[in-house]
Amino acid sequence: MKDRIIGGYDNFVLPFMAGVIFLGAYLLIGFVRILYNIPSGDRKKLLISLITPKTILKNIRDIICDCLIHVKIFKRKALLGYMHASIAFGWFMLILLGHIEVALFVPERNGILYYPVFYRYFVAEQHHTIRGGFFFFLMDFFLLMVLSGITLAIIKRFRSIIFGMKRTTKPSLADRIGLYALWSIFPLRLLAEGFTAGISGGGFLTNSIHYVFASFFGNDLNILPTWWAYSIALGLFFFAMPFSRYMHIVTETVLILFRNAGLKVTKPRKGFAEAEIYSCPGCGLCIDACPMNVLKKNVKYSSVYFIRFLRRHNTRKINEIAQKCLMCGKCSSICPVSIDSCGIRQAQRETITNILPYDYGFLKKPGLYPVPQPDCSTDPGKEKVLYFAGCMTHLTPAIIKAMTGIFDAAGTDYYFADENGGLCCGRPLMLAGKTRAAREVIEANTKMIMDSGCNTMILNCPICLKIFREEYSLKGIRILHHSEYIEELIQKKRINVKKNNMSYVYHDPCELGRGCGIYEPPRNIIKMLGELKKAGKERKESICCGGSLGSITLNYHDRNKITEDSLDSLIINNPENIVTACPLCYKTFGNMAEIPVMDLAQAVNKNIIKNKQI
Amino acid sequence: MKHANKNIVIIGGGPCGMEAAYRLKNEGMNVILVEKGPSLGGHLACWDRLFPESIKADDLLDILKNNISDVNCFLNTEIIKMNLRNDAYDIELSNGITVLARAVLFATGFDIFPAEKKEEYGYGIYNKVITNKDLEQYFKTGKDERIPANPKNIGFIHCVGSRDEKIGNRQCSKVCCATAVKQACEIKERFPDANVYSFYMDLRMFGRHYEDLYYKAQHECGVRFIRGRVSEISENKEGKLIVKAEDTLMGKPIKITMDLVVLMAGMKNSEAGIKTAGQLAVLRDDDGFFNSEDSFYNLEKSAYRGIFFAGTCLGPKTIPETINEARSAVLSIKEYVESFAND
Amino acid sequence: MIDFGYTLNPSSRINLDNFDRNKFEKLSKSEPDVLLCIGCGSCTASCTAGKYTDTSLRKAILSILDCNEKAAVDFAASCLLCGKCTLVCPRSINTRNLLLSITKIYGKKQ
Amino acid sequence: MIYEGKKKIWSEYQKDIPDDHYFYARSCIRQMFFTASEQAFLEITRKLMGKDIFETEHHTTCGGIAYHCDAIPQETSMTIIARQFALMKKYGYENFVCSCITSFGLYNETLETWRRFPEVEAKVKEDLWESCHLEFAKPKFLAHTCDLIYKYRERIASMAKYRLVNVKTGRPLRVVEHIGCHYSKMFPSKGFGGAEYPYVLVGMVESWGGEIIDYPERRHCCGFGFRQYFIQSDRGYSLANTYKKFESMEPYEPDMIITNCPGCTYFMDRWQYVIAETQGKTYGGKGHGIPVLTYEEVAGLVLGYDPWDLGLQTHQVGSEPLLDKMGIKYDPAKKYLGVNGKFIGEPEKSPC
Repeated sequence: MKDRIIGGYDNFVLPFMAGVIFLGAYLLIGFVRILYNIPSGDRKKLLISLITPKTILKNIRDIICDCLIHVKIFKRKALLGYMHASIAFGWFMLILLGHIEVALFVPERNGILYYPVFYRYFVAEQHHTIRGGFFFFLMDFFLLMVLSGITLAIIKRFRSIIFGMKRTTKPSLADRIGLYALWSIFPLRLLAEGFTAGISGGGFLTNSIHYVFASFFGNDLNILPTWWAYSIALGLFFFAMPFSRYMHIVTETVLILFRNAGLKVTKPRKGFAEAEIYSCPGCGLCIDACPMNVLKKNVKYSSVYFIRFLRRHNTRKINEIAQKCLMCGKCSSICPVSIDSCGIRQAQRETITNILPYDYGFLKKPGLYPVPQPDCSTDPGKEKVLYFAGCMTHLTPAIIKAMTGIFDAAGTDYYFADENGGLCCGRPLMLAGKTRAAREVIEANTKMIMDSGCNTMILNCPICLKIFREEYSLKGIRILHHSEYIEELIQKKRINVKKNNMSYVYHDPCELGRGCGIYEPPRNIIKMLGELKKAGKERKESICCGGSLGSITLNYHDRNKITEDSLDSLIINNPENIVTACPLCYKTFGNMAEIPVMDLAQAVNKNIIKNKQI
Repeated sequence: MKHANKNIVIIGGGPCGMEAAYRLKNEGMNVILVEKGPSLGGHLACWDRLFPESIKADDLLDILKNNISDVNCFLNTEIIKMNLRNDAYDIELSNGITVLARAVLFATGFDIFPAEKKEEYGYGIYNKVITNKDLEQYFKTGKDERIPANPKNIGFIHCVGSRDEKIGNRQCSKVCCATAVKQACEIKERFPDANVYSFYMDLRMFGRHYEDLYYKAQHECGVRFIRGRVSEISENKEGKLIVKAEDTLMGKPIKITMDLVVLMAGMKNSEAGIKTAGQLAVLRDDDGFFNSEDSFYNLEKSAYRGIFFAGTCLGPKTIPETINEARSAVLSIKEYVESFAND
Repeated sequence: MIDFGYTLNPSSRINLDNFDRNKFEKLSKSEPDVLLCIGCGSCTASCTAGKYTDTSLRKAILSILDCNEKAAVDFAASCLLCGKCTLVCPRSINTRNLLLSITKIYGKKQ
Repeated sequence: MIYEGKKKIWSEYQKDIPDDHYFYARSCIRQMFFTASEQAFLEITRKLMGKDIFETEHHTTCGGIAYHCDAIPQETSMTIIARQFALMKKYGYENFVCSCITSFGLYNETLETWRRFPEVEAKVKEDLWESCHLEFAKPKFLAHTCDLIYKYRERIASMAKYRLVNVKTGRPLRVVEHIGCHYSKMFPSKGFGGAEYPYVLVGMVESWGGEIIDYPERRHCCGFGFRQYFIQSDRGYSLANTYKKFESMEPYEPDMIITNCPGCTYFMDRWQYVIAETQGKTYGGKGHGIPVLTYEEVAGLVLGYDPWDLGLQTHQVGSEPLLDKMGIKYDPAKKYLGVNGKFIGEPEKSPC
């Protein structure tokens, strides 16, 4: 093993070096900018997380799982996962092994950036060295791995359905440059190393190539041009990277650090959001995920394009997309990088709507919200329930009736807070970006709830639930969705339900499932009532009912298409009933479903076993 | 067996009379169609397009006309005398012909309410006030000096001479709402820069696809519907019209300057029809339209044997309804005529 | 000027000649459903905020059409965006965007 | 504007009234504010036309103002009116002519009430007898004094010394005619020309050479409105009404306003001053205001009566510019001299 080229330099490394330096500088500036734009509290959190052993371990695990192995994609579709993992992991190993080789064999060249990359050109190898042979094999193995990934990528471009994707992202110009550069990097490396294998040696792959080509050309004149081409391809790729989706290769690791430090989106285009924006790999998984895309014209509103326009600072488009979204969170939940695009959208909406005039002077009116005087005489440990039905539930009196039926059956001591109409929870305002206004509503509601002296709050509307859990500070009060409360009632035998021979399918409301992480309680309850059938897409992949308050600009006719799509997914296994746990889903489906739709409370109330003593 | 009298006199050569003539002829009757005017078609001939699908009125008219090319039609002819004689009507026509008709069908139709009677709207006094019929003529011919080249504001006033006790017509004319909405769309298509307003009391879009027409007027044509009856119109110095109404949904008076106002004149029973029927002392209701034997099962029959009604002489209705009534009257007439053959 | 103990009462009349068509076209581009209102009042009847204050989408739309932009914003400003009106509207008007658009186009930024 | 269309309407609203032998009832407002107008009517009809117009000092108000202000019930006003009619009968007349539009409207309303509700008529008859011991009667013909002047318009035109023409330019004077609301709005058939385009004043102006202005708010009330005026806190509405009318007629540059109603003459005249004081706005050429005249005053001017004898000095808006236009000679020094050259006082000059 020894340097083949005296001085260890050749002009062909220039394109590569230029690319690397450009990319390095770009990344450095970008990173500093992001750090500058995150709130100082967040910076402190980040610093602490970077020295906390637990988060360090989590960071390493996440980076390996997400950035290299692409575990999430593997889980969805193995072939797609392999495609991503083979390129990412293979390339990573090539770089790592290159560095190891430099460190082992030509330690004096340590720190020269291009050396590990063009190692085969600069270092002549004694073929019989076993150590060298081992690396030759590994290098060729990982190159083959990458090449297999590239081949799959090329196939995916033309037949994405094999990879479980109906639609893929339409690449931008920078994406195309990056894409073609990426496709050509590894075949060129193979060629360059193949041509050089006669001098520098090679493994099973490069050597074979060498033999094949040597019999054709018989000379070494091709060596330098192919190395040039390889270097140019790399340089081009690096130059294209910041402007293309390949930026995520680097940014994603930063995002993982940020996320594990507990950072959240505050501004739509700066700080954490910027890290997210640049971490989008543009894979396009969100296109198929988006419930709106049941209509082809809505594809342009997918998260991947939203992020692309954010990168381009196209405010008009950004606003249009931000306001169209249903905020169902499905794209985020399946995103390989877990980009919180709904958070960015909400932050973007704030820039539009938070400045709009509003007047909630009426919230200050005395006696706005009559509550009973808290009864201090009773045992403080006794359950005192406040039932908050919410705006939507007032349009679905059947749910209210079922809820009160359940409360009565369980002997719950409850107070119906908005029996005669109450305030909105504030979540719709939040979703619309009117956070300032929402805070005023939250304050008024908080006062009412605290005044009531309750210790348990039951909500049957997940929209309310999410904001009560996340934005309200109600110390000492358990905030439960009715599914959780009913499950508890059944477990504690406060109510008994009878099993019938009906079959049910459960629809996960966006705000309950993806929003609050409640998937099991409703299912557990339904299993006690009858047969639970599976939906086509469920749990975190459940399709929004279409009624979502998340979207601002989506019109009724487009919403109907989503409802139809969602219903199709629900009835795929021919259930007899659809059960949901959100008044809005209930109402939306109720208008269009051909089988009975009911809220969980109704399903339970219908099957409650009444106290035999009476 | 007696010689079967199959003479049927149809009074009125509008869509109703024409359709009835065609069907009766097909049933082997000897049809005499009497029309007071110089041509067939009635009001249909004055119309450009028909709601809700905007089909050409002339297309329908052509069909109706072709159907009766071999029917005896007396144009410019009126009924001078009509007497019942031996289960038949002895009818003397103004052209000197006398017919002994087994049955008579009144398809006398309607008159458009004379809009000048609503004096406060100034029809016939202000230059820029026209009626629905005038507008149809304009659509048909493209000519009307009263319609300016680039109107900025155009107003449609519903219920002119309908639902108005003051003017003696309490009934709803039924078709004007849909006509107004149709015409509002059409005029907006002609003058896309104009603001089109529609002043209504109630929008009675009762028929199939009518609501779609209303939807289109709002959504595509941006017609502003104002719930309020126009109280008065005046002319300003430039000859434009100042229209006053109330936006009853807001409870506030409205004033707007219009470049053109279209009055949706309603329907009343035809004066000529009333005159003819007067010879038989046919009963009329408070609303001026003829009384049927009963208004559910025997709508097409009169209280007199051999006298039948169809179409708008029984009250305001649309053309499809009129045509259906014509056909049902034909069935009754046929039954009636055949009842003699069986004697 | 002499104080007679009374003075000319301002007119309450709506003058539709003052209608700002350009602004309205901006609104109908932002939310085309504004054209679909039939003034039935369901929105106002179901309104969560309407229980406490004078919130009314119906009146907001009418106020715009009747050239009273300030009143329109007042009728819309107390909206909580809860979305009940969307569910009850017989014309399926996208009420929330309409309300936001009204405050956006006719209101003053805060 | 299509004149033929109007003519058609006018032809439909022609009422039949005799041109002689009337029982005359005065107007409360006019005998207070425009005394000379009523005198001019009697002069013209009795002396010039030689008609029999009877008047008695026993007749009273019709009660219209109190009735329209809700101060007295309809029964009361009907009994007052029954007494007027009874007087007519008592003095041997069967035709009734009144000088006031409010009265004319109320007489019509009362007659119509009696026609529709005979039991009310019977009750009034009883009340009349009980209270006055007078025999109940209904006039054969009811007319307003303007109806009579309208009937005599052509004869007046034939005797005219002046015409409603600008003598300097030769152009007809532009005249706003204002009809009292209660003349024909309640019962269109009771007025010449109906309610929409009343012809009664138009006919006079046309006969005497003037040109009628048709302005958008011609139908509007003068603003009197009874309660709107009599309750001070509502007076702003009264004023706003008049303002609306003047704003509407202003672009047509009218030379004068002719009215047939006591309240209208009064308010269109006086409110011009209040509008000037409160809004700073004056109408008419050079801010002189638009002269508002009764039809008798106009007839009197045309016939060559002295303007001060016609009482034009009692108007808020000076009539001199109009007199100049018509070429009528007048002595400015005699403006504020009453009967026998007695000084009747002079209005204060406006500080501005």
